[in-house]
Amino acid sequence: MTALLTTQGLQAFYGDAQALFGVDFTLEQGELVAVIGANGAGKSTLLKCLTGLVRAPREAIHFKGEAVGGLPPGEIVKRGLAMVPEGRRLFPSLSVEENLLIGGLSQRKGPWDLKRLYKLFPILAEKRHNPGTSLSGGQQQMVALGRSLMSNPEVLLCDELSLGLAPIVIREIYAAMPDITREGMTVVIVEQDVTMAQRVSRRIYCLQEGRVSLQGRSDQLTRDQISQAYFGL
Amino acid sequence: MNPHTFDVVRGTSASRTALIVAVLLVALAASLPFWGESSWMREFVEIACYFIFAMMWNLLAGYGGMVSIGQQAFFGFGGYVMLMLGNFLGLNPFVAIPLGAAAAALIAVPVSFVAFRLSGGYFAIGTWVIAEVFRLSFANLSAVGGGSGTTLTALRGIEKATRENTTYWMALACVVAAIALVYLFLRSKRGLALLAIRDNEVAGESQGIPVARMKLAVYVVAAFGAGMAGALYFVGNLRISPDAAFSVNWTAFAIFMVVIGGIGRIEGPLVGALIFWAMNKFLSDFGTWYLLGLGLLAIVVTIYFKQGLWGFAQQRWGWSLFPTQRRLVLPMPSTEKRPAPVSSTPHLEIPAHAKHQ
Amino acid sequence: MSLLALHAVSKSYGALKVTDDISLAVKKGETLGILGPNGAGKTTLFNLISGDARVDAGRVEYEGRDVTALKPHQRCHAGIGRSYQVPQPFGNMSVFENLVTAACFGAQQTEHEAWETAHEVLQQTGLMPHANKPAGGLTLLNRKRLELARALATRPKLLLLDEIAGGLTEHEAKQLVEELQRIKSRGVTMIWIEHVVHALLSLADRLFVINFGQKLAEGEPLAVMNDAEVRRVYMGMEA
Amino acid sequence: MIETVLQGILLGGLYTLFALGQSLMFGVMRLTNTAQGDFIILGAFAVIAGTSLFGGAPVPAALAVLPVAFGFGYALQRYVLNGTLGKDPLPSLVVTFGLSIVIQNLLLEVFSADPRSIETGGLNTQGLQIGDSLSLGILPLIVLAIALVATGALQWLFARTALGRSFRAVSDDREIAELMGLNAKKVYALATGIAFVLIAVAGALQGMRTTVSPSDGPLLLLFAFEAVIIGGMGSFWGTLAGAMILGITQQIGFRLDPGWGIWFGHIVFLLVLVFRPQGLFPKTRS
Amino acid sequence: ADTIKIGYVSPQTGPLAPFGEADKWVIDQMKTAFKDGIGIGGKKYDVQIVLKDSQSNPNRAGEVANDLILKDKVALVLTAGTPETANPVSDACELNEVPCISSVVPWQPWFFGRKGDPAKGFAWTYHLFWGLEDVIANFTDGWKSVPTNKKVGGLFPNDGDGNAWGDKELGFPKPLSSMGFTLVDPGRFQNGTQDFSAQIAAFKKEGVEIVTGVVIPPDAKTFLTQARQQGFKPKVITLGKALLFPGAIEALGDLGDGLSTEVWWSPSHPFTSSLTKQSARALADSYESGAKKQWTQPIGFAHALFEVAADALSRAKSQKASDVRDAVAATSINTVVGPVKWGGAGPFRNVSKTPLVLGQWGKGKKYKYELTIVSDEQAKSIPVGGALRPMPG
Ligand SMILES: Nc1ncnc2c1ncn2[C@@H]1O[C@H](COP(=O)(O)OP(=O)(O)OP(=O)(O)O)[C@@H](O)[C@H]1O
Ligand SMILES: Nc1ncnc2c1ncn2[C@@H]1O[C@H](COP(=O)(O)OP(=O)(O)OP(=O)(O)O)[C@@H](O)[C@H]1O
Ligand SMILES: [Mg+2]
Ligand SMILES: [Mg+2]
Repeated sequence: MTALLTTQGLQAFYGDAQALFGVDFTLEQGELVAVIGANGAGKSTLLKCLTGLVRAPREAIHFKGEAVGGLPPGEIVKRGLAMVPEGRRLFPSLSVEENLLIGGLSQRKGPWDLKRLYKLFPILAEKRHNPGTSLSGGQQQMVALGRSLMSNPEVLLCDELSLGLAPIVIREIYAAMPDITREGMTVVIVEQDVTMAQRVSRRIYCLQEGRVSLQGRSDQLTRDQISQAYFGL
Repeated sequence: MNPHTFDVVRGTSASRTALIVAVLLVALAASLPFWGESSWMREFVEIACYFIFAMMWNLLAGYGGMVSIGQQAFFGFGGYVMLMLGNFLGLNPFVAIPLGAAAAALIAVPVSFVAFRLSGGYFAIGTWVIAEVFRLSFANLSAVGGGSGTTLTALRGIEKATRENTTYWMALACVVAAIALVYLFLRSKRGLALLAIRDNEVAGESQGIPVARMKLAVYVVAAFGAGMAGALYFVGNLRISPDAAFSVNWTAFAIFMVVIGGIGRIEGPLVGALIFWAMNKFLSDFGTWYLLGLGLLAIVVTIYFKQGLWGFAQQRWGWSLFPTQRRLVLPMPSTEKRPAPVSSTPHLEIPAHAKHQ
Repeated sequence: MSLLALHAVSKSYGALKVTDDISLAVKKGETLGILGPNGAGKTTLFNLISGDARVDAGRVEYEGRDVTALKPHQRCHAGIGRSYQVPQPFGNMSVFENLVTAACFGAQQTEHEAWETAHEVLQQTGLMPHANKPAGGLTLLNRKRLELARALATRPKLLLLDEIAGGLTEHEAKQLVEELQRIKSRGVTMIWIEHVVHALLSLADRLFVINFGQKLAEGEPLAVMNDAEVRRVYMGMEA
Repeated sequence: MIETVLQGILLGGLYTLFALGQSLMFGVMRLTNTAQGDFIILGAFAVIAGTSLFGGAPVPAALAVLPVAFGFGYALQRYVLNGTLGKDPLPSLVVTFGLSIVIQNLLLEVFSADPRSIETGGLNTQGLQIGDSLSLGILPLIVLAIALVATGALQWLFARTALGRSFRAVSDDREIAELMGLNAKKVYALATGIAFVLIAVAGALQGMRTTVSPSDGPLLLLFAFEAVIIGGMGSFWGTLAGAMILGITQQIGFRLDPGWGIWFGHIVFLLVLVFRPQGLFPKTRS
Repeated sequence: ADTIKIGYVSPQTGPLAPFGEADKWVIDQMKTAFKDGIGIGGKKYDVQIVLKDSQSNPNRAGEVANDLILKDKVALVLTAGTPETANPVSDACELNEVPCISSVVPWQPWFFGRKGDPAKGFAWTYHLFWGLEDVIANFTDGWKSVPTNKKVGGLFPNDGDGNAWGDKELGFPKPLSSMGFTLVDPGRFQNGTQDFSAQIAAFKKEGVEIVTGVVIPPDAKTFLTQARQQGFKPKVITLGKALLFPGAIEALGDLGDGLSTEVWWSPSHPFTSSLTKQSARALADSYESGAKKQWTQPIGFAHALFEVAADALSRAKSQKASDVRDAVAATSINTVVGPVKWGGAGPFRNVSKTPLVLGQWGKGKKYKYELTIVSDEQAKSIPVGGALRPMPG
């Protein structure tokens, strides 16, 4: 079976500074892959390339057989890739429900709609008319996740879901993951917490200074291997 | 810790050469009345007014982060106060120039109270409204001729040559003073504070910078300079009217000069003023087309040369005539690259225990 | 005697009571850890202490005097230094100049003294290689370091740290704690907001837990962490 | 007194139309358009030029100008103004300020400085007699009605429609909005296109009501701006209310002394700034 | 041959541009007239005319005047078109000691607006035009011929002209009341006012039947439409400045018919150019055929300024400033706008008056609106074309 999403020798730049140095990355239909790595390793940059927020060469990224590198984010969302950005970033002047509706703009068909989301996160239904930013951090993360789900993506990219969240919230969010993957959605999570990453994912990519330093099945990698790949020793 | 392990560099070789050239130029300029033509002096006075005004606008917007379209309020106010002191109190108009500037600085204090309620683009237009209030107020003041304006009669007795030379030297002194003042100000600690505020007001305040006081100081200094330019201009022009004195064109030209030259750098208004002078001299007969071109030039420069022409040159060739930054220089920078910097940069290596956990 | 004391301070944004009648005292030399769910009002509490926000009710006392009416820069002069959760560097200035500014104005030093201070802090925080780079171009991690460095350059007696370990690897977090330990040993009083609980626990003398703008618990770290209510609200564990 | 207030409200209707475009562009792009007044005048001249094309019929000409204005605004934003957006307000200020100079001089070159107006076939002189002494102009009443409709429509568009949601989302966080599939540049261009339709309407009505000449723009900008600020940013009904307050205070000022009317309006604006810097009716986000 | 330069400043752009509209054409004509040069002090000089635009901006007017004097080194400066241009130019000339002849400003705003001292007069600047006393006489002559209640509403803006016309001592108020008119003056207003309902309300309240003033064209339009809307229908509307130009009248649409204004020059003025020997009619005709536009009043005065300049220069002892000035001061010629001669007492040392009559716009044959002279009480030599009609409707 061919991979759903691949990158080949992906390079990325911020102005003159290079952030990715030839990353090869594959994603199979329906799996949950974790990307780990130290600060500044390029995890967010990888996700941003995949969603078009950072420009990439056309041929460097293939999604369902089509070269999508460098397409504008809107085009990529339409094709079925969505991202939960680092730091939640809800739209402050939109209510919870409006935030979710914006996520549904691409109008892809699929299981996720307001009703389904409110079932997954009942608290959001309660606060649907509140401004998104008046919610607690964890609730905001739920909105951010829901907002991306609303586009019914085939691949969901989550950047540091747990950053700056209280432990209780992290649990709640990860508790929702099985619900999300159950219907065949492919998920990529970027995670600082290696233990958590290992526990929830099937495969792990470890980035280090813009290169893939380790990849493999989560249950087959040892802590030693990971630490080494992490810090480059 | 050994205090002699580093050095802080502030000047560049270009800046030192520039200083020498500048001193020579000023000396040459000061002697102009003895060998030059009176039309040159007049031209210089005019461009000096534009330049001082632009310099002050640059200080305000480029360093203070306060983009104002209302500096003509102080330009006109300085002019009117000079005129009133001359016409009503019989003061020598040359003495009245600094007084007009001081009056502009003084009125800037209450004005700031209103203007500082706004920020960003709204500050810009808000200051314009304030300038309009100045214009309308003077336009309704019949003592100074109302909307039709009036004439500075105080200079009628003074001989032509004396008048021209004095005006010229005054203008030259004002230009030199304006550059020196702004440069020294920016090189000092206060300059740092200004840059910090421009970048981030909230953080500046919490790092101990009295933000409100600094902004007020800049605003007042800029008003002083604008008032000076205005007083000087109307001594050279003799006739004042509210529409002329408080015309938004003053600020428009200042913005164009500064933006074309490069905002937030002292060289900016200098370069801008030179270009403006050249364009005005050779193209102003084209009237509408000239102004149209000026507008387009400002647009093009803003979009394609965000740093202005001097900023472009500075990036390209590293020119800087008035450096204000501080560069930290360590002796033997190669030590940083050595494999085992023992304890000086502890964050970069990983002790053994971190690998396991 | 306590260095800082909050007496029944409250703060609302619109209808939302973000800080609700909080009283709190910090002794000289002590390190107080602050915990609480997102949006509990921790950062707001810092804003009230540093003066970035004004209290609606209550009093802020520092070194025994009432500073409630003082502006942030005045409180900084008095010795309150802070870092921001979302880094707020002076982006167009170099890292070195950021620190010189903080030393000049926060610690009210002369230009030359400020150079010394800045140099010293650069070494302390490992920012030396970036000294002449514009602060706006730093990576997030280095920006966070700069937050700490800049607060240190103001020569604070009371240091307010807002989530400076967030996003650090375990190793980096460890080094950070060591650095803070050194600062602490020089007698600097600290209040530290942190979600990375284990880092916080390794330094804090006392914990203060906020929930919905109110005090939930306060006291000796282990006792607080074992508090049933704290475990339920913050850690999400049933007691 | 009643007449003064009524005339003030009618004037406010006109100011509302001047201000709505400004309010919209600021609300979506945080862009302060210092050429607002000049664009209004440009709109008026476009209708004047169009009227001669349409054989002297102003209404079809005005209607024909609307899509042109939309396209012009769209293109202007897309190809010029988008390049100036950002945290720093200076580039957009300079560019719109430059545009203002360009427009004024271009109009001067093309149409000369002669004041012109849009022929309305006598509509502009008709009045509605109320009682024996009071007569209100039909045209100002129409202007007021259009202003009310435009405000309502804009508010509805902004608060209730998907397009309005997109406007707000892009204005809040451009990057994330793009991630959700919005093309920020297009959304901005759309907002400016709509703003320019309003500007053209304002221009056409201004040209019908009075004469326009190429240098009239800046004054209109100041009125528009004052209305936006007095009303409080971010709410179109606030802008309407601000415009009404400005109209009424100017009218009162004019009656006290014609020389001080506009000055009086400015002063009220500055007082609002001092005592309620957030405006009288800031948007309470619910 | 050497060249002598004449500077000319007028508003060619900006709100006052109609005043300078004809200047380019007039100067083109002058080039032909001067093609053989002028003899000064027995020497032939080529003549070069340097035209500068004041952009309707008094500030700019002063600047370009200074340029003319200091850079171009002109021997003589001519300027015309409202106090906003002529006053700063005259001031600059006075300051730089260069002779200047100005026009198209009633003499009071020119003289008193520049803080002139009647005891001393000016040393370098000379003016030719009519005065407020003439405009008042003409307006009132016209008004007396129409039955009204003699209540006059005044629209005096806050500019050079408006302040002079509305001035309690020099302007309209005194003579009007002595002639039995009641003046209702709501106060000075800013040019560019959007709304005249305050004035209209005041006029209605006082039962005004005659409206006068000196407003800029856009304001006249605003006032007239709003007056109509608000049911205010005066019997006579006589305005200075706003109603001079056919373009402005056309812009008023139907409101243009019946409006009256002062006439300083027209094709039917019985004068001839000393320079080209054209009659006023011939001058206007050649403008209409040359510029493809309806004639306007400034044509005659722009032409006359050059007549005076040519005459004075040819009489000057040398091209030195003081000699030229002396020649200007000694001028006595008949121009296409009437006789010009300086040297009276008080301000008239520097002011030479030209005749003024009253005109009224009506539907025309060749153009949409044409101007007819309706009162020549003040200058009997100028033929009348009809009587002042009350406003239609
Ligand atoms: N907007 C930007 N401009 C310039 N450089 C950037 C920008 N964003 C990231 N970088 C640089 O690109 C590199 C990779 O950054 P990235 O954000 O992808 O790392 P990350 O692995 O997500 O780190 P973190 O754990 O801190 O989120 C870093 O060196 C960073 O400094
Ligand atoms: N300036 C402000 N205006 C309106 N609401 C505010 C403001 N600042 C903070 N808030 C609100 O106050 C509440 C508390 O915010 P605060 O930043 O203090 O939380 P916190 O405890 O620091 O959370 P976190 O752990 O996520 O940083 C939040 O609901 C926030 O939205
Ligand atoms: Mg990241
Ligand atoms: Mg916080």
